[in-house]
This record gives sequence, structure tokens and C-alpha cells, in this order.
Amino acid sequence: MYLYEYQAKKVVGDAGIPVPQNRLAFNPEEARQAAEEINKPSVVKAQVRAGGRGKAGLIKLVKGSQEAYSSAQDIFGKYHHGEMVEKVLVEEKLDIAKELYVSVVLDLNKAKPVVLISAEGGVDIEQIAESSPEAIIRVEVDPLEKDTPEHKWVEAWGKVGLRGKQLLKAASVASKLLNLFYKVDAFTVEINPLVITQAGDVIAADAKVIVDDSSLYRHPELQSYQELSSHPLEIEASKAGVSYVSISSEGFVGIVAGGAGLSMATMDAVFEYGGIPAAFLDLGGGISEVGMAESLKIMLKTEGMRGIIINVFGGINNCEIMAKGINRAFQEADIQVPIVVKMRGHSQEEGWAVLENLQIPIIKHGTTDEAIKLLLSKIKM
Amino acid sequence: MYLYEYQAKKVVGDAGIPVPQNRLAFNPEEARQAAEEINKPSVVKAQVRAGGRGKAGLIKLVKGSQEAYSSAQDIFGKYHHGEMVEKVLVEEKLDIAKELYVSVVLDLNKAKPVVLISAEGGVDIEQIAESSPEAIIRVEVDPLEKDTPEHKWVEAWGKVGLRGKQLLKAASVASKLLNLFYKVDAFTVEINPLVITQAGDVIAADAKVIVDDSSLYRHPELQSYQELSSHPLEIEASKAGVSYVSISSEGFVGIVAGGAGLSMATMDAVFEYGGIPAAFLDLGGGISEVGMAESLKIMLKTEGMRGIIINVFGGINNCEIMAKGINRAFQEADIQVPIVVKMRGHSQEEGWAVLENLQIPIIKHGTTDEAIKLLLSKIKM
Amino acid sequence: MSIIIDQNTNVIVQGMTGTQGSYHTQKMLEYGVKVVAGVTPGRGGTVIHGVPVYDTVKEAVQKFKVDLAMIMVPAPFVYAAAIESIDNKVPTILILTEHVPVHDTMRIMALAKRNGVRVIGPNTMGIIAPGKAKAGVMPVFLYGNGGKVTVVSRSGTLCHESASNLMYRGIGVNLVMGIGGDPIIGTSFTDALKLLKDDEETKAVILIGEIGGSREEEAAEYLKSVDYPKKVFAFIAGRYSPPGKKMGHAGAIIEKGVGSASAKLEKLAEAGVVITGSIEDLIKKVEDWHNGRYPEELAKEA
Amino acid sequence: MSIIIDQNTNVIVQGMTGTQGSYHTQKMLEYGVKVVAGVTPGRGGTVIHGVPVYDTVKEAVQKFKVDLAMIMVPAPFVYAAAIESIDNKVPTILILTEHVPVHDTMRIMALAKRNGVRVIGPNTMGIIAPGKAKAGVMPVFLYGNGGKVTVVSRSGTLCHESASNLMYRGIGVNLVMGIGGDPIIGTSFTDALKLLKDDEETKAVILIGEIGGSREEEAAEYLKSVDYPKKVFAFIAGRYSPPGKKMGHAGAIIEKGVGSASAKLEKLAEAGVVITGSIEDLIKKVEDWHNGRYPEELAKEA
Repeated sequence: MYLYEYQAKKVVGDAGIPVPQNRLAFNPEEARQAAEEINKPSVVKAQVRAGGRGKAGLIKLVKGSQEAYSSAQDIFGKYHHGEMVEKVLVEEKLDIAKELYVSVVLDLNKAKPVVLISAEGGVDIEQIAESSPEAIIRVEVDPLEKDTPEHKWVEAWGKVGLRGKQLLKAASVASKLLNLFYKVDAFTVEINPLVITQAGDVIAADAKVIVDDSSLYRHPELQSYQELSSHPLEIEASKAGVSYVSISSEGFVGIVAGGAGLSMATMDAVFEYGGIPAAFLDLGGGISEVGMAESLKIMLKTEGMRGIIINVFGGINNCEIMAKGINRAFQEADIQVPIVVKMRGHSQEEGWAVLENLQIPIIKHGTTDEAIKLLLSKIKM
Repeated sequence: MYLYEYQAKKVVGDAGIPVPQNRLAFNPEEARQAAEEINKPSVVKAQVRAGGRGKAGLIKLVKGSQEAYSSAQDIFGKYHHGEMVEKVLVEEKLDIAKELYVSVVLDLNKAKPVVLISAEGGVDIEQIAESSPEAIIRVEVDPLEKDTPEHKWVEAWGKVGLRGKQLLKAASVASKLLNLFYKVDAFTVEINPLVITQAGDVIAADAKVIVDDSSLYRHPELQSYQELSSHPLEIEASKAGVSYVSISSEGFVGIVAGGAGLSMATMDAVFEYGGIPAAFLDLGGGISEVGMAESLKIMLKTEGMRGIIINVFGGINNCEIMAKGINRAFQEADIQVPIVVKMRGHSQEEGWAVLENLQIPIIKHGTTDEAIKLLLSKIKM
Repeated sequence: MSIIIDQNTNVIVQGMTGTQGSYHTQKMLEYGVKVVAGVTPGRGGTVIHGVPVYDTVKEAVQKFKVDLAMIMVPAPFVYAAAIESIDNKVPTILILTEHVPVHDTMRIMALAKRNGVRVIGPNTMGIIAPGKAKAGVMPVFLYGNGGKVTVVSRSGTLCHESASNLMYRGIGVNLVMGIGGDPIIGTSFTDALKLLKDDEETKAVILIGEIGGSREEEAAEYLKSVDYPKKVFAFIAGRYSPPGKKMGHAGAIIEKGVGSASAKLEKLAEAGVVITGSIEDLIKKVEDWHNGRYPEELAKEA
Repeated sequence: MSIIIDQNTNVIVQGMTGTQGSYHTQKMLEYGVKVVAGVTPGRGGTVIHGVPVYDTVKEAVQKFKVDLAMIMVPAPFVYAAAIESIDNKVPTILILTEHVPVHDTMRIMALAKRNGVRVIGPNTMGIIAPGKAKAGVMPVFLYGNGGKVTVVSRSGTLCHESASNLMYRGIGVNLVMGIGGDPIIGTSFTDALKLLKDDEETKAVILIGEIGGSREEEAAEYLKSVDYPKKVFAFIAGRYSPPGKKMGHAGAIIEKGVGSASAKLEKLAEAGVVITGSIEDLIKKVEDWHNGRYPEELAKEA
């Protein structure tokens, strides 16, 4: 889960890292009030997930509350990488003396956290990593260590030139950021820029936090940050415990598959043979008869969809149960589009028997490619 | 710091370990109300630090609130190992099916926590340790491990015969107790007995928690549990940042010394040569002129005291500063008892010069024994 | 003898008392696998399909030589189950559970490394040496009875898909390993390739990857760095996946262009791997190689 | 060469910028000790008595061969300072600070053990090889210029007391080590005895213990288990201390009869140690032994 800036700043602030004074606003009037409360030169920042907000004109400097109102009015309702601006963060403008960079990222291959520290903050860190890699200090952390080795951050910030009180403050930020990384089960916690102000304070001017969805069950404080998809079928699928992904508005093939790998391979094959997927639905493991029926019925509601490939295995799932689910969908819904089922695995004979009663084509052997070709030929008929 | 039972139960309960329903009462009327609220057969337990309360009649079973009142009336004001009963804990009586034992203690020599687990709870664990050591499972813990190895407690409780849900509940208690041990910087956290009730619940029926005084600065939640000594001079000393210990009401020698080892050796020598110490005062490290003067003035207030030995070194302390402190005390107080100073170390010449003006005997070389013998001869004169 | 699992491998199942644990234990017993014990804390003394269940792994390892622990407990309990087997020095730990918190996996891996224990998974269908033994949820009749090809895959269902289609064309597989679809996994493609390098039964290796991460790129680097003695084929699922979409499991995210299918295939091709564009293409190319190398065997089995 | 410290030992002081740190650095420099650097995070670039101060131990070890780190920072910062020196593999770490949380010491000890680093203290006056070098707060003129006797003591002031009184009677000490008064310490009596066993300069060892704990009993066990080649004397402070009273520092508590002075003395006597009842008695007995063994030296020095 990718947190919005305002959520990330809350989390970072709660971890004891200084953040600028800020208020969230849901409309221009609230933005005006927020600027009034802050009562300093401020910044109005669109709350959208994709980067590049500055270039897109979604971050505006404002001198007073009236300007905050008009800037917010400009920003609200704009689209950025497909997302509409529905919230803005109004934040005090910092008097920047220097911009630093610090993050903790999970190195997936080494299976350990890595702390990245640089005095070149405020810009795209990946560009720095390419142009002057020596400007970024990498500190690998042993995930079994109970404590944050404070001196490592003093060493790292010292190497990039920090001294005195700022060295200690920046080290403290790194230390707290690592604790936060563990606390929220993060993939990434990043502060860019970490600002040293003219007054010598060290403040997180921006914050990016990505947490592991699998860990949310143990983070009640983050669950409220989970935003349901705005797509009605994605919401419906999520309630049914399966995962529906809308692919293309020009798509006409619906994919119901078990497992991410097979889902993707099926989608690849649809494209490969000239089809366009409208959506795919991954059943995951342990699907029930009702869950299977619901999944099919959700896929049937997909706009523009003119045929469905059901590509499943009885492994962690069971063919008989899945076939019964398909049967149930046929009883409960009015199915007008061609459906091809490729199914084998545990209880395949029982599953096939159920499907044969429905008189729909079953690929018992053969590849995904065969099933797709058959479906596409039926759609074109 | 040794927590009272009611404090320990609060801490243990906050750690997620089930404790019996209970209320603290400061007088018999409050005990009556507590029993009424609990509304079950209860136990009234004197809150004193020393053990053996049951045998001393300081724990009473009561059926109702009236009985709670009268039992509390019996208990309040009694003395147990020198401590007067000023508080009682009123607590629901548990229906005991079995009594277990679990503790985490700090093994000082190995410098690691050790978890002790036994199915022989409710009795003196040290007796069990002697009579049937195999009944106690010892699990050493690596203090650098971030996580509690849950399975170790399942193994340990399994070895002493627990099964099923009780095994899981007892394992969870051990795990939480280890977390608590770390959380409060404990020397000991002990639950004896850990009761399995007739209903199958696992509840901490008693709790003993000893925390490290040196860590209290980082435990604001425990600081309120610190009870000031009831001895007025001990309180005064504590405020002055030194440590005063009253020794004997028959004592007549006051000892002012630097460092615990020297303080004790000085006391030993006083006894050895026929004196009785009234009190000793340990200056600790980094004593100031004012602190030294205060220390001496506090010692002068000691009842029955007929002479003072000041036995100090200029190591972490400084002889000149200490001598000036003694001088200041002579100016500010009316000193009628003989005082012998043994002093050497950093800035000894300057210190001796100050003391020589006061015309008190100074042992510049020689042993503590010499100084004590000199003082005792002066007291006897 | 196969790598990791064969007829002589003693297996314990952590979570055998659950619905899935019980069902797949039965399937493994039917396949002749030596499932010697189950472990579920608080359920010690139970017997499932004739197999004793203990409260602790320690009891199991005291009674049996345990070679492999298969973990099928719910995600919140995987960490405790895994460190218990690590602590008891079970040589191989196979974690089937999906949705394990990634920080838990991270710590499991660090502890496993410290104790010299191999971890496979999490989020895998398991491992099968067809005709010999299996630990996992795969339907065995899709896997045949052995052969010369080894399949290593992030996706479980693509294991079923590729192994069964090879079988239908008369090509046998000697080992199929699901390495798991999670962001952090215990045994990577590279680890698997190293294991298989000197395995006499393996003549060719099929790598089935996915978009996201850099495990395939890492494997390409490894293959480039050694004179790898086996034929290697690769298929990468998700080359048409729209960027930024999360395709089912967490491993399969294309982020900032890193880990795209084309980048992976390019690197693998550079390392001498036969790259393929679809499952059909994969099966076809393996078939061609097989026909060229082992025509008599194909004729015999067909 | 002395044990742990001598003229060639390079010392860094963690906390040199504090009042105590600065004062004792000066005293050590006056004694000729090679204090090569100070370390205080955030104070890098400062110079104290001509000695450069760095932000990190790493900078110090990059510039100098560092043999010993002396820690004089306030108690809440001791943990961070100690693990920094451990992490930089400084061979000996001497912690003078008192009131260090005991759990911090516990973790420092575990990390030190893992990294092969010796810790002395916390809560010690330090260590001195009279006439050669010192790291600590002891007034050097109370310690003479060397000799044949080594003093190992939990109490700092009893080091001053015993060493100075030996000196007044013409008996020189070659090493005095405060091992610290805390419940957990890095170097125990036993560790010290092992270090001194083959030290040629040491002919006799004085152990100055206290009531509480079981370090003295442990040392007695050790002495019993080996054929210890030196004369050993012992004094235990606190034999008249009332039970249950806390006598200044946390180590000195008699709890439940364990660690009483009489128990300790009994065990030490059983191990062949000359036990003594007071400082006077201790000095007298060492003097008698010294007169018997080294009369000419005594005559010369007197």
C-alpha cells in the first residue's frame, strides 16, 4: 500500500521525525482556512500518488489564505496519471538552507533493509545514483539486530559532510526512520528532501511510505488508510475475496484464472493471438463454490466483454468445487457470451462431469494457447 | 526497585497477561467497597514488600464485603519485617485446578535472561530447586534476539506436562513475561503461582517485579512507583544527590565516605574496633563543595551520633573541593562532635591546607583502620 | 537420488491439523511420501491419517530424522513455525502459505542463513520429484513419472501447466520446484540453478519467471559467470501486463521499468538461455531440443 | 609489557569533551599516556589538550591504531558509545560511567562477546600500570612506580586505599584493575585471574570483593580447578553490612544469604587464598609475604 503524502507525514511525524506544520483540505474553502491557521507563507500540494506533481503544476506556493483558496481551486478536480485531485495538503513553506536525502528500502535479493543517505536531496535520487553513485551512502542493516546502531548514521552523514548539531539531528532522523520501517512493515520509507532550514532545524519536507499489504492485519492504525478501488467490479471482487483487475476499455476478453503466473500468461496469450483482455480475475487459493460463482458473475458484468476464458488448476484449489461454482453461475445468471474452460488437477474427473452437463467446451489437456485460440474463434463467429 | 504486588499486577496485566480482578484499598471501608464491587469470594492481601505474608496472617479469605471490612481492619497497621501495612489488595478468589510457576531472571554471571518454568507452583521455588531441580526447566535467552522464540515455551511447558489449550495459554504467558522483562528493564519478573482455574483459564495469581533503578530515567510510567524513604535524613540526602543509610539505633559513629566499597570497609572497621555505626553516607562521584557541606550537615543530624569519620579519596572526586565543603559545613553548622578526616588523592595538598585551618585531625597516609581507631579514642575521651 | 526430495525424504507437516494440511497430507501419503509427523502447538497427541501430531518440532526431531518441514499454517503463524524448524535445524523448510508479511520472511531468511537451513518459498505450490515424492499441493497425475527436464517456477499454476503439457508430448520431468511468488523468497532461480548444476538427472532446466523483481536478471548474471552444463529455457509471464498494475501476488509488480519481461528475456538470451514467448512456444522449443537429443526416448514414451 | 595497558597503549576517550572527560584526559596526558583521540558525536573538529576530537570511532581507528577506548559519557549514552567501539573492533573497552542500565550492559556484553572484544566495567575507576600508563580517574601518586603485586577490585576507592598503603610500606604494585561495582561487568575476578596467570610481572594477586553477587565464589571455583601459580590474597568489604540494605551501588546487596562476606571468604580460603578481615589485615599479610619473599627489594625501596 502506497500512502498519500499526508498519511506518510502523519506516520513519519508520529515516529518522532519533525515534519512541517500542515493541514489537509477537501475543498478550496478548507484550504483557505488551513492557510489562515498556519499563518505563514505556505505550499498547497495536490494529494495524488504519482510523482512529478511540481512539473504538472500541482504544487503551488501561496503567500496568504486568499491565494491558498484560488490555488486550491485551480488544483482540485485535475487529473494526474489517471487520478483526480480530491485532497490538498496545505503546509508551511520552509526556509531551506540545504536539502538532504534519506530512505530505508527493503533489498529483496539480500533480504535486508538498506539505509540510503545523501547530501544531494530534493532531486530524483535515481538520477544521482546514476550520475554520481559515490554521493549516496548505502548502509546495510542486519534485520535480526534489536537496536539501531546510532553511530552508523553519524558515520554516514559525516561522510557526506554534515557536522555539529545538524549531524546529530540528521542521524536521529535516520535512526527513527529505520525504527519506523520496522514498525509499519514497510517496503520503503523515504524522506526527500530532508531539509536543513536557515534556523538549523532538520525537517522532513516530503515523505513516501509504502507498506506491505500482507502485514495490514497487524496494523490497525494503517487499515483506515486503505482506500477501496473506485472501480465497482474491483470493489465487488475484493468483497468476494478475489482480485479483479480492469485492463483495457477496448478489451473484449474476460480472464478468470487461478494464480498470478497463470493469469498473466493467459493475458499474454490473449494479446498474442489478437485479442484484447477487458479484465482479469485471479481466484487465488482455496476458492469455494460460491466464490467461484461470484467471480464468474462479476466478470460477466464487465463492459465490452464478449467471451470468457476460465483457466484453472486443481492444486490448492479443487476442480469439482470450481466446476460446481461455474454451474451455479450458469443457474443464477443469464450467460450469453462464449465461455471456454481449461481445467485439470485434483478431482478433475468430477469437475469435467459437471461441466459436460453445461455443454461448454473444456480443454482437458493442451496449453493455454489452445484454449485462447478456441475462445477467440468463438468470439469472432 | 521492588514493586508492590498491586503495582506488579498492574504492570503484568498491561503486558497482556491475565490477572485476577482486583482493587487497591487504603482503609477498611475502601476494602469493603472493593469486595462489594468484585462481588465474588475474595482475598484481602496486605501490601508489604517482604514475603511470608500468608504465615503472618496478612492474607485473608473473605466471603463478602462485611468480612472484607473486618479482615482489613485486622491487617491495617500491622508490621511485617519492619514495614507497616498501609494498603491492602482486594482480589477475586480463583478456583484453582493447578498451580504453575514462571519467571524471567537476569543471570548476572552469564549476562543473559533465563526463563524458569515449572509445574510446581504456589510454593517456594528455591525449595523446589533444591529438592527436585529436574522439576524446573531453565531456558537461556540470547539478549540480542529481537523476537521471543514462542516454541521454546511450548517445549518447556510440554516437558512439565501441559497439553492442549493450557499449553498454548501458558506459553503465551511466558512469551509476554519475557517481553515485559525487557520492556521494564527488570532484574526479575516472577509469577508464582500461575494458576490454571477450574474453568481452564490461565491467570497470574501473584506477581513479583524488580526493576533496575538505573533505568528509571527511561520509564516515566514506573517513576510514580518509586517510594521515597520514610526516614527524613534519607530523604534529605536523596535530594542532595547522595545516599544516606541509617544503620543502627544504638550506633554512635557517623561514616561519610566516597564509594560503596570504601563505605562498607569503613563500617566493617568501625564494628571491628568496637564502635557501632549510626549511619553511613556515600558521596558517590563528582561531589561539589555544597554537596559535601550538605552531606556533613545531614550526618550531624543523626540521632545518637558522637563522632564522624570522613573517609574519602580524590579520584573521580577532588580533595580541594571536598575540603572546602567540610570547611563550609564548619562555618554553617555548630559542630560539637569529634571529626577525623582521612583524605588523599587529586589536589590533596590544597585539601589538606584547607583542613589544617580547621584544626581537625587528618590522616594523610595510613589505613582506614588507623583513622577509625583515632576517632574511637576521641569519642571515648 | 533427486535434489531436496525423493523416496527417502522424511517430511513433517506444520499445520497438518488444518483442512488444507490434512487434505494434502493424505495426498502425499497416497503418493508414498514418508510423512512422519505433524506439528501443531496445542494439538499434540492427535493422529491424522495415521500420522502422529506433536506440539513441537523438537519432539518430532527427537523421534525421527526429519529432512524437510512443510509449513501450511495461516500467514500470521508462519514466522513462529519457521523459526521453530530453523531452531531445530531441519535442513529444508518449505513454506506454502501465501500473504506472509514480508518482514517476517526477511527475518526467517536471516535466521535460516545463520543456521545453515534452506528455505523454499513462501507462497509456493511445493516441490515434486515425479514418480518419487512430493511436498506440496500439486496434482501428481499432471507430472508424469520422471524424465530429464527440471522446471523451476515462481508460479505454481504455471508449474502444472508446463509439466502437464510436456507430459502430453511425451517429455518427462525429473523435478519441478515452485520457488514462490513473494517479494522475498528463500531459494532463488540462481540458488536452484546452482543446486542443479551437478545433478546428473537434470539435462535441461526450464525457468518460468514473472515480471517484477530482479531474480531472473540475477540468474542470467550467474549463468553468464559459469560454464553452465545444462540446456536452459525461459518463459516470463506478464509481458503484456499494463505497468503499475498489481497482478495477483506482490512479486508481480512492474515498478519504474525495472523487471519488465523484455528486460529479463534480453538478459537471459545474452546468457545463452533459449527464450520463449508463450507456454506453447516454450513446450515446442523444449520438444525440439528433446527430439534432437533423446529421440529414442520420446519414441518409446509416446 | 603489562596486561591490557602500558606505555605503548593507544587510548581514545569517548566523552572527552565533557568536564570529567577533559580533566582526566589531561591527567592521563601528564602521566605520559598515549591519548590519541577523543570521540564525541557532533563535536568533531574540536581539539582538547592538543588531542583531536572526532565525530565517530571509525575516524579515530582510521587515523590511529586504537588499543583501548575509555568511555566517560553519561549513563544514557554508554550503550551507543560502547557498541560503536565494539563495531569498530577496539580490542579493549573500559566503561567508567556509573548507573548504566543493566540491560544495556547485558546487550553490550553479548555484542562484545560476539565480536571478540574485552569490556572492563561499567562503574570502575579504570586500570593503572604504575609508572607506565593509566586509563581512569585514579590519582597516580597513590600508586607508586611498579612492583610485583596486582590488585583487582570491585571498588575504586579500595584500589586507592590498598595501593597507597602498600606503597607506604614499600611494596610496589605492577597493575591495579577496577573491575567495576555493577551487577553485570565485562571482566570478572575469574577473567582477571586468567589474564594474570601467566603474567611474569605479577607475583601475587589481591582480590578486593564486596558482599552480593557470586563473582568471588566463581573465582574460588576457578582457583580450585587450576594449579594457580601466584599467591592470592582476598578482602571482602561489607561483612558487617545489615542484610537487605543497599550499600551505595547496585552490586552490593545481600539477598537471601547468597553472596555474604563469610560465604565468600570461606570459599576463597578453601581455594588456598589468604583471606583477610580488614584493609589493615590485608596490608599486613601482604607485607609479611613480601618480606619473606622479596626482603632485599623491600629494604631497597623503603
